[in-house]
Formats: sequence, C-alpha cells, structure tokens
Amino acid sequence: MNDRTRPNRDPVTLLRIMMISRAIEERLIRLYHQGKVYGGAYSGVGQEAPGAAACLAGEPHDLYAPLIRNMSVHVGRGAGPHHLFRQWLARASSPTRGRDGNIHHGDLSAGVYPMISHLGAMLPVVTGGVMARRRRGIPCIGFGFIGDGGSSTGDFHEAVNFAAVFDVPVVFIIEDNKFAYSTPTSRQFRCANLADRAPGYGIEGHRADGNDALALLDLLARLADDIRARPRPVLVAVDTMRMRGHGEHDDFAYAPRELLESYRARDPIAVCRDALLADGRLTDEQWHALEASIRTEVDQAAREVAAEPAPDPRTLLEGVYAPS
Amino acid sequence: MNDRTRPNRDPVTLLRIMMISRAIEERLIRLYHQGKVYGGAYSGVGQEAPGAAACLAGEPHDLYAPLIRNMSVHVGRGAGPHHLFRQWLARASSPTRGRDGNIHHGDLSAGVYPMISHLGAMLPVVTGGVMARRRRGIPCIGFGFIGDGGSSTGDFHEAVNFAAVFDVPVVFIIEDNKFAYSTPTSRQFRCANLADRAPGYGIEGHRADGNDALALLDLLARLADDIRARPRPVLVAVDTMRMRGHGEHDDFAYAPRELLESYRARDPIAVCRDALLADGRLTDEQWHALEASIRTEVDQAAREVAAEPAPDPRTLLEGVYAPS
Amino acid sequence: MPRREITYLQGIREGLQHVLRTHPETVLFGEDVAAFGGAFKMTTGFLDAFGADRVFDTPIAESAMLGAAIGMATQGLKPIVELQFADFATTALHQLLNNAGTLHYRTGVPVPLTVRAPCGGGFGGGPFHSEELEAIFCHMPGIKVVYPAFPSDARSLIVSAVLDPNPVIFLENKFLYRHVKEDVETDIAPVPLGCARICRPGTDATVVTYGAMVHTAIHAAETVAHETGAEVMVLDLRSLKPLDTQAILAAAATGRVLVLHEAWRTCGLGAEVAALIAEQAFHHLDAPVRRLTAPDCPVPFAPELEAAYRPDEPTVTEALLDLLET
Amino acid sequence: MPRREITYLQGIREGLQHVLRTHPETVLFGEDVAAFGGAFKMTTGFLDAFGADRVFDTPIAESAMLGAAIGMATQGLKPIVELQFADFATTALHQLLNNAGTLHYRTGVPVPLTVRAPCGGGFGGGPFHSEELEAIFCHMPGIKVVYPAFPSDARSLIVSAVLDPNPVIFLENKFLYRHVKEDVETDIAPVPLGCARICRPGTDATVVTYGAMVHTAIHAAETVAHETGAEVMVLDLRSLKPLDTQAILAAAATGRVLVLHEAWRTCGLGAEVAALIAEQAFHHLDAPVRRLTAPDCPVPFAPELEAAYRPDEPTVTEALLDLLET
Ligand SMILES: Cc1ncc(C[n+]2csc(CCOP(=O)(O)OP(=O)(O)O)c2C)c(N)n1
Ligand SMILES: Cc1ncc(C[n+]2csc(CCOP(=O)(O)OP(=O)(O)O)c2C)c(N)n1
Ligand SMILES: [Mg+2]
Ligand SMILES: [Mg+2]
Repeated sequence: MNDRTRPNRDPVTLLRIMMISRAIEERLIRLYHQGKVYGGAYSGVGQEAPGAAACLAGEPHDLYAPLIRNMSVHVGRGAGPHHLFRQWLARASSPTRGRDGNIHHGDLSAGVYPMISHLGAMLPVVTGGVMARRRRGIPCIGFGFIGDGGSSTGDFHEAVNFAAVFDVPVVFIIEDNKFAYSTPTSRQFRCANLADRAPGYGIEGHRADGNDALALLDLLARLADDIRARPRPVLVAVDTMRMRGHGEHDDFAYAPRELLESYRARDPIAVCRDALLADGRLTDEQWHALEASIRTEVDQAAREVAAEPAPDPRTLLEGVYAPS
Repeated sequence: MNDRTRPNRDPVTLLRIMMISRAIEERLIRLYHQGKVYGGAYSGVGQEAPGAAACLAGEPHDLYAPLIRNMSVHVGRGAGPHHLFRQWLARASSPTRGRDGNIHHGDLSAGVYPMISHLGAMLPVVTGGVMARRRRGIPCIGFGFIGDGGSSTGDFHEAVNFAAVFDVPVVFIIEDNKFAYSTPTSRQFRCANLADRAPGYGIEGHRADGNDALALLDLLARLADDIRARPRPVLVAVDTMRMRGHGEHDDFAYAPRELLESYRARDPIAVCRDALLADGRLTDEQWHALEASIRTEVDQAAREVAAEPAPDPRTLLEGVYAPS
Repeated sequence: MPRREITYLQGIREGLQHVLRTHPETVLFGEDVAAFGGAFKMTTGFLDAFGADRVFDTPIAESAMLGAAIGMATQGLKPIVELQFADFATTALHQLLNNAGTLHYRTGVPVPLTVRAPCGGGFGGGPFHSEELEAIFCHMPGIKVVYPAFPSDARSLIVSAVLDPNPVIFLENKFLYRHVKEDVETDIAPVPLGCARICRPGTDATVVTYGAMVHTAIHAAETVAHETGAEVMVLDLRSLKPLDTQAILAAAATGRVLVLHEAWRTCGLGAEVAALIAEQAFHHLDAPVRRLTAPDCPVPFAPELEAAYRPDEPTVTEALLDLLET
Repeated sequence: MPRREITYLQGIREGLQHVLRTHPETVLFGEDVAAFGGAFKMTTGFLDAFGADRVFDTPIAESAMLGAAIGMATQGLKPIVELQFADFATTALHQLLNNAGTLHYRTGVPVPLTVRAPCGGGFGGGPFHSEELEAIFCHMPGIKVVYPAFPSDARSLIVSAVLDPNPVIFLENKFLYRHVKEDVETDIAPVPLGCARICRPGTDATVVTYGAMVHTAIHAAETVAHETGAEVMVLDLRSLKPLDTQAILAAAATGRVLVLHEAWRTCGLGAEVAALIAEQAFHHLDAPVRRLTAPDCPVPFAPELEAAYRPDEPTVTEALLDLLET
C-alpha cells in the first residue's frame, strides 16, 4: 500500500531522521546537565518513530503540529541541528530569536506550527491551516500530535470534532506514553484504548505500535494517501513509552523499572535498524557510517551554536505587532 | 427493574410533572408575546420527558444540572409555579432576587444547580457536587443535561472524562433535539448517535426515545439504581425535537415542517397520557381534573406574581461576596 | 454626495460585505452565522452572496473556532470569527492571549484574524450575555481591540480590523445595534486603528469614553451645556488598543476629565486611561481624574437592577456637574 | 518564642498542611499534586499524610478541575485546586469569572474555593510558563485575589484564603519559592485578606507593589537611602482584591508614588492603583504617580531578553531617583 519506491518514503531516511533526532536530544540533555541550558529540558527520546513516520507519510505542502516529544517532526521537515541548538540555547539567530525556549518553535515555511504550551490548543490550529490551504487549492493534509494526557483537554475534543464535521483531512496522533508528567494513564482516561474515541467523532480509529517506525510508516502513509483523496480526519493511538522524566529535572522515580525495560528492549531506532539490516536494506557499514556522520554533524553544530551571540536586549519590543 | 411501587416513581406523577412544566412554559410564552417578559424567553416545550423521568429516577439527595430545556427538572424537584414566574418576571422574591433571568436559576436545597449560559460548564460542577456529597457519606448520584450542540464543547468532554476517571455516578443526558439554535446536528457531530461517545470514555452509552417518558423512567431508574450501587458515569443520548424556536424571538423557519409534525405526533405528554389511559392507570376523569387543576394553579400563580414587587435597585451591590 | 441613514448594525454589516466582496481571502464563520444570519441577523444573506465556502456555521466550540481561525490566518486567509456573545470568549481565552497574541512575536508570522464580539448590556441579557470584557482583551500583548460607537465608524473600522495583519477583537455594542443611526456617505471612509475622535468639542471638561457610553456622554454634555453653559468635550476612543495616547492627553487639557465605561471598574480600561492622564498630563489637571463605571458586580438581569448598574445620562450629568465644580 | 527560617515555598506548604490538618472538609487536587508532590514539590508527602481521598491527581482538564471544585464548594467541601501554572487559567476562565464569581451574587450560595496559581518569571519559563495574570483575575467580580511576597505572609494568607467563603485566587511567585527566606514563629499568625503591609517605612516616596517586586523594591529603596539619604516606603499589597484602599491612600501621603509590577502594563493592577491614587489622593501628590511594569509583550525566554523585560533593582532604583527629583 505504502509506495516505498517514493524517495520520501525511503526506510533508511526514516531511520536517519530518528537517529538525528535522538542525537540532537541526547546532546541537549548533556548540555542541560552541564548547566548550559536556560530553563528546562524536554525530549522525545524513545518516541522518535511517530513523528518520523508522519514526515515520510506526508508531502512538502502538508502541515504538522508537533509537541515536546516530536523532535523528529522538526528534523523530518528539514530543521538541521544548528537550527535546533539555536532554539534550545536561545541564540539571537534561533527560530524564535530567543523569544521562546527549547522545543516551542516551528517553521511555517516547512509546514511546522510552533506549539504553545497549552495542551490541545494546536489541534484546531493545524485543522484550520489545512482548511485554508485546501481552500486555496493545495491538496494539503495535516498531522496533529497529542499525548495521552493532552487527550483529556477540551481542546482535543473540540478540534477532532470540528475536523470531523468539516471533513478536514488531519491525522490526529495520540502518543500514549503511559504518563502525563507523573500521572499514569489510569488517571487520564477509562477507555481501553484511546482509539476508542474515534467512533464518537464518526471517524476511523487505529491502534499502532509506536515503536515500530516501519509499520507506522505503512499505516500513516496509507492513511495519508487515503484522506488526501477522500478528505476526513482519522485518529491513530500509538502505544509507546516516555523513556526519560517529563523534563530533565524530573528523576522519573514514579516509572516502574520493568515497564521502562520492556520498552527499552524495543527502542524504535534499534527496531528499525534491525529490520533493515535483516532484510538487507541497510548494511552494517552503512549503519556505522550513518552513526558517525550524524554524531560529527551534531557535535559540530552544538559547538558552533554555543559560540553564537545571544539576543540583543534592545530587540525586546520588536514584533509584538505585525506592521500594518 | 424499575420499582414502580416506589411512590416517587409513580407514572401519574411523571405525567403531572410534564403537564405542570408545559403549562408554566406555555403561560410564559404567552406573557412574552404580550410584552411582559424582559429579555428573551426560552422553553423546553416538547422536551419535558427526560427531565421529569430523571427526577423520578433520583432520590431527594441527588444533584441535577438542568439547562434551558429542562423546566421539568425544576418542577420535578419541587419548584412551584410561583417560584418559576418570579424568576421569569424577575421579581424581588425570585430565586435569584432578579439578578438572573428566565431559566438561569436553581435551588441547591432541592439539589438543583443554577446554570450558567456557557454550555458544558455545569457538567463538571454537578460531577464535583456528587463527589463531595459522597465523600460526606451521602449516596448521592447526579444528572447532568446537555444538548446536541453543547456536546461539541470542550467542557462536555472534560467533564465526562473526569467523571469516568473518578467513577463518579452521574447520568449524562444528551438531548439531541436536532438543532443547536439554527444549526442542524450535521454541523455539530459526525457520529451516528451521540451515545457512540461513551466507549471513548470507557462508560456505557444508551440510546433512548426522548419523547417516551415511561420508557425513559424505566431506563433512568435502572441506571440510577445501578450506578448508585456501583458508582460510575453513564451516557444517555435521547432522540427528541425542539418544538419551538431557540427562543420566542426566533421564527424557527429553518425547521422542516414534516420533522416538526412527526414529533408533534409523538408529544411526550400525549404519549404518556395515552399509555396510562390505555392500561387503566389513569382515567379520563382524572386526566381532565389534572388538566383543570394545573391550569388554575398556574394561571393564579402568574397573576399573583405579576403583582409582586420588583427588586429594589438599592440591593444592587448586595452579596457580590459572601460575608467572611 | 448622496447620504443615507444606517444603523450601527448596518454599518458593521456593510463593512463586512465590502471586505468580503473585495478580499476573496476573507472567510466568516461562527455559530449560526450562515443560513440563519447570526443571533443578531448581522450576516443575513451572506451565505447566498458569498457561498458556503466562505460563510459557514461551526459546532459550539469556541476554542476550535478561534484555533482554526489562527491556523487559517497563517495560511493566507483573513478569517472573521463571530463569537455569539463576547461573554463566551472566556471559554477559549488561551487561543487569543497565548496563541494568536504571541505568534508574530515568537516567529514573525502575522495573524490577520478578526474576532467579532457582541457585548454590553441594557436589554435584559443578564450576567452571561451582557459582559464588557475589553479590559481583559486590552491586557493581552499582541492583540488589538476596537470598539466603535457610531455607524460610520463601525463600518470603517470593521474593514480596517479585517485588513490589519494582527489579531483584532472587534467589539460590537448590542444596545447600539438598532438604537443608533447616522447619515453616511456611500463610500466607506478609511479610519485607521488607533485613532480616537472628538465627537463633541468642549473646553471646560472632557469625557473619555467609548461604545454605548459615547452617546450617553454626548447627551449628558448637552444637558450640562443647557443647564450651566459649560462645554464638555467628548472623546470617543474607538480603538482601545493601541490607545490613542496623544488624543487622550490633548483632550485632558481641559483640566477636568471623567473616564466613563459600562465595564467593571477594577483594572478596567478606565483605570488605564486615568493612570495615563494622571501620569502624563498631571500638570494640566485642575481636578483629579474621575472614573464613572459599572460597579464590580455581575451584570444583573432585572431592569430595575440593570438600570442601577449601567451608567446612564442622569448619573453622567451629575458626575460632570460635580466635576465642573471641583 | 522559637523562630525558624523557612522559604516562601515552605510557608505555603506549612499553611496548606495546617489547614488540611485542622479542616477535614478541605481537599487538594490538580495535576501531579499527589504522589509526585506537584511540579514545584509543594505538596510532597501530602498524599501519605492526608490520604488519597483528600489529595489527588486529575486529568489535564482545567475546566473540569475548576468546575468540579465549584460543585464541591457548594456541597460542604473547601477545595484547593492547583493550576500547574497560572498561565493555564486562560483555558477555563469561564469557570472562574462566570461560574464561581457569580454564584453567590445570583443565589446566595457561597463558593469557598481556593485556586493556587504559580506565576511570574525570572527563571526561563518563556511565554507560557511565566505570565502574571492578576489584572485579569482582579477584573472579575466576586473573586478575591491574594499574592504574598514573604514566607510568613504566604503561610498565613493561604490559610485565610482557604477559609474564606469566596473563590480566592492565590498567586504564588515561582521565583520567590526558593529565593526568599524568613524567620517565622511556630504559630501561624492570622492575616486577614484585604490588608496591605508597609514592609519598609519611608517618608520621601512610596513604592506600591506586590509579589517578587516587593523584594526588588526593598533593595532599590536601600540603595536609594544609601546614595541619597531619602527614605522610600515600600507597601506590599498582599491582597490584590479587595484592594486595601485605605493603606494605599495613606501610603501616598509621601507625595511621590511609584507603582511597580512584573505584569503587563495596559489595564494592569498598576493602572488601578495609579488611578485610585490620582483620584483620591490627588491633592497630596507632589509628582504624578508613575508606573514601572513589564512592557506589553509576551514574556520572552532568553535570559538577556527576560532580564530586559522584568523590572529589576537598577531600573527601580533609577525610577525612584528620578521620581525623587520631580
Ligand atoms: C492545558 C494545560 N494544562 C497543563 C499543562 C502542564 N503540562 C505540561 S506537559 C503535561 C503532561 C502532558 O502529558 P501528555 O499529554 O501525556 O504528554 P507527554 O508529556 O507524556 O508527551 C502537563 C500537565 C499544560 N501544558 N497545558
Ligand atoms: C460556550 C457557549 N457558546 C455559545 C453559546 C450560545 N448558545 C446558547 S444556546 C446555543 C445552542 C445550544 O444548542 P444545544 O446544545 O443543542 O441545546 P438546545 O438549545 O437545542 O437545547 C448557543 C450556540 C453558549 N451558550 N455557550
Ligand atoms: Mg503522556
Ligand atoms: Mg439542540
């Protein structure tokens, strides 16, 4: 179903996006613990697959609304390590010119909405964005991300229902990573699986293994192609696990060790790599070369960005309003 | 299942509540068109059954959150015509001392929350009320009402999910009356039936005929008894029809005549009366006597209340805060 | 020039028609705005004139409406969202304050979004259909707030609001909808955002106000002129954010200023205007800047209570007479 | 009396423990407040001490949390709700303004509800975790707003807030949580809502402020005293609504007033205080009331920008020196 011959759906690219995403975040975590990051540090380590698969499933003119676990969306839509370190280190040249921190950014020219913290609030935004692009004749679809916890917000409901009523082609991806900060999913919902929400919106619901990037790519590519042709939203609930604390300040003591271990054994990068190695789409040499080149690139970017200038405080009031 | 021998579940009482509710609202509509009502006039004519049945299904210590179509809840929980006319005519003695208008009132001593206009906002309130009463050892359950349109609000979702997570025994009753103001349900949701929302909260969903009060009483009484014993929320989506404009200012031109006629033929009062007459639980004489006494009582109340004093403007600032 | 009398409601309506006609990138949506023409019949006929693609009804979901509008505004459209009543903005303030109000500052992407919000009391709307929340809106960085008092300004300002590249909250006074009329020219005169207007000249005192209270102030000023010969200037702010600081300070040169609004007092816009004058025109003042506002209590329903709640001509007249004597 | 040094965070914590211990009708809930002890570890150990019935985590659903709390408050409980950050109040403002704030006025039923809202910047929280929304809260009828600056006041005022029969928004400055310490007595001194406190005496000028800026003001006043000998009074409002009008007017008797806060300027609480003084203490003023506030822009993230955004000791000192010279 998924046309793997299309260059943008190449499984090695999928792997590479996840690897870059991981490398950047691991580097950021290190910078944080070295005291070099202002504010907090949040990452999506272990959750690279859904965002990466969504990027490969989409087209250049599609729209994405990632959240704090979705570094792979930024990477998959073309943001390089310089861009991302600038943001985390709040350099003058950062995508938000230092006005926002860590993962609160995006690049609308690459179809990526910059998130606000209020959970759920971006889901209607990406929906509206898709409506507008389609109205202008662009066969755009959207990908909206939310957590298990975020699925409890009123905004989640309003957005999915709104998209359903207007047949807006958006893939709503709920990443059930077992916790919302410290709160387990038992305090977040009572349904067996969050895909059970779909019939209540009159839309299809799918469950997926959030750590199997290749299977996710198959599913999301099929859904993307389908809803682009026959516009309507769909809901995909993926089973995954947050592999670190909510942020790096969080010791994560509340996470059962066995649960963590069971998901660590199914690390999405390892799962994808092993599958590709197994069927020969990737060789050991290619894998090592990929790893090395990514590490070099990321390290160099981090070093270079650290030396870049901070924002000039005199720019504080620039751009509160767009010039009329 | 429904223990009809319990005095508070007497079907003639059910009929009577609906009749009083109807008589009061018809009188109010008349007053409005005579220019005697300040502001707007909103009624639940044709939707008396769910509220009346909920009142009979409940116990004195239960909590209710009615909306503008649920006059029968006020009547069923003991508010007499004087009380209701005072509210509509904004007399000094009204339940809100004239501070609020028409149906925006309640009586917490009778377990009825006074609604605010913001749709959905009362659903978490009744949920919290039930949690509090139960914590104090009272085996209370709740009944929360919402329209088809109100089911699109974020508050609806947050409240039902919240109640599900905490196993709070609340019957959430969605009255699908085909319109939200002028907007048909096709612009409100895409699911086949709003009861389809229930699995997404991990709770039971029921569909019911909103114009068959006796069947509704059976269902709600069974659910009420059940969730009181095994606390959890349930969702009941009733099929009904708004029989007048959104308010009396609305000419209702958007409502298809056949649709209206099909529901007029199933007027909840007539349906209930005919069933009771058919199996002898009500005689013709009793019916006529009931009708006459209610008409007399309502007319007299309307006349008396009209003569009562308006609020004293000097009371304007009283009670913005509760005295510490 | 042929002139024609229109109501405040017609003013907004004509401005909307104009901008929908001339700017194909505009869309208008909200609850009951399409076939029904809106709760106040502002948009009757728009569906037929502009099509279901551009004028449509939404589910009752204010956050989805505003969020979707933000999404559209970033993708080449100029959405116009009608809140059925301004009061319901409180269910989705984060979309305005946090999302729309910060996007340009954070990323340089403009959000040309207009939120129409019918507001104000005086017709038995009660606590949830009469609120004046402009102070809350004005407190938000990155948001502009407009509030016309006259049909001509309403017509011009809605056009300016829609064409502005920023999120604009356009407040419409429900009482004025059908109560105020004005002769207007056929062509819509451009009125930029951020400009107040002296709608009654005067040298003895100044009322700084906006919305329905502009008319109350003018009537009171006439009464005062009639009774005492004193001439009171009435300054209609029209735009509440950005405020026309220059016009306010110039108007304060009468030395006696009354700030008037039907919104709540504490942290209301009147506080901002009074603070501004007290700070920057201190040495021109012959008397302390006074505020006349609704009290800090929910908007009551009963006509007797609502009349006591809303500032009216006699109270304004009295306040002016008193101010002129200090 | 044995005294002991506690932080601001400990002050609130001890007040909460006290009121949970002495009032079985209190319950405390919010996101991550139970086992985890809250995002700021305010309630660590509360779950064990008071049980899962009284201290519990909720889904991420601010409107449900606040709505449920209103329901509880009307049924004999005194709920204490923690918003993880004050910024998220904008997703459910209707529950505060329209539901909690109007119930007593409409029906005579009290709503003893406390909403704890960590707020303020200075630690790299960025635009969505640093907001100061007190002006929006203060604008709402029927709501009280408290904002302590010292550990002792924090401890006392949280108790007063919880025991008050009205909805109280209790603002907690995140920067102060661990940055400010104070020696306190074992017993919690009662501090009623609505009372400001002079925390530094002075006769030459006055700073009216609250929250983190109280400390900034005190330091600036010391610098000014050291540099010029002038003595600047610092008035800590503590309760923002109701405002202690009397104390404010009395403090304005120095003739020179600076109103200081880290919230946005337009329609901020500073406008209210300045307007109040300008109206009611006009004849005591030797200079116009000045406001020093954050500018009307989203709270920026980068330390360089945030430092320029938040008023700090040098800016306050400079403003005071300038004020003393006018
Ligand atoms: C409306 C709202 N309330 C509270 C928060 C604070 N908060 C930030 S992240 C978080 C947990 C999110 O959990 P989930 O949605 O499962 O995402 P995850 O972090 O697990 O990816 C909370 C409560 C918020 N951002 N927005
Ligand atoms: C949050 C919110 N938005 C908008 C409104 C305005 N409004 C009042 S009633 C109504 C229609 C309600 O439809 P529905 O929920 O189906 O109830 P019905 O009137 O049909 O009983 C609308 C849009 C409101 N009260 N609350
Ligand atoms: Mg999660
Ligand atoms: Mg309906």
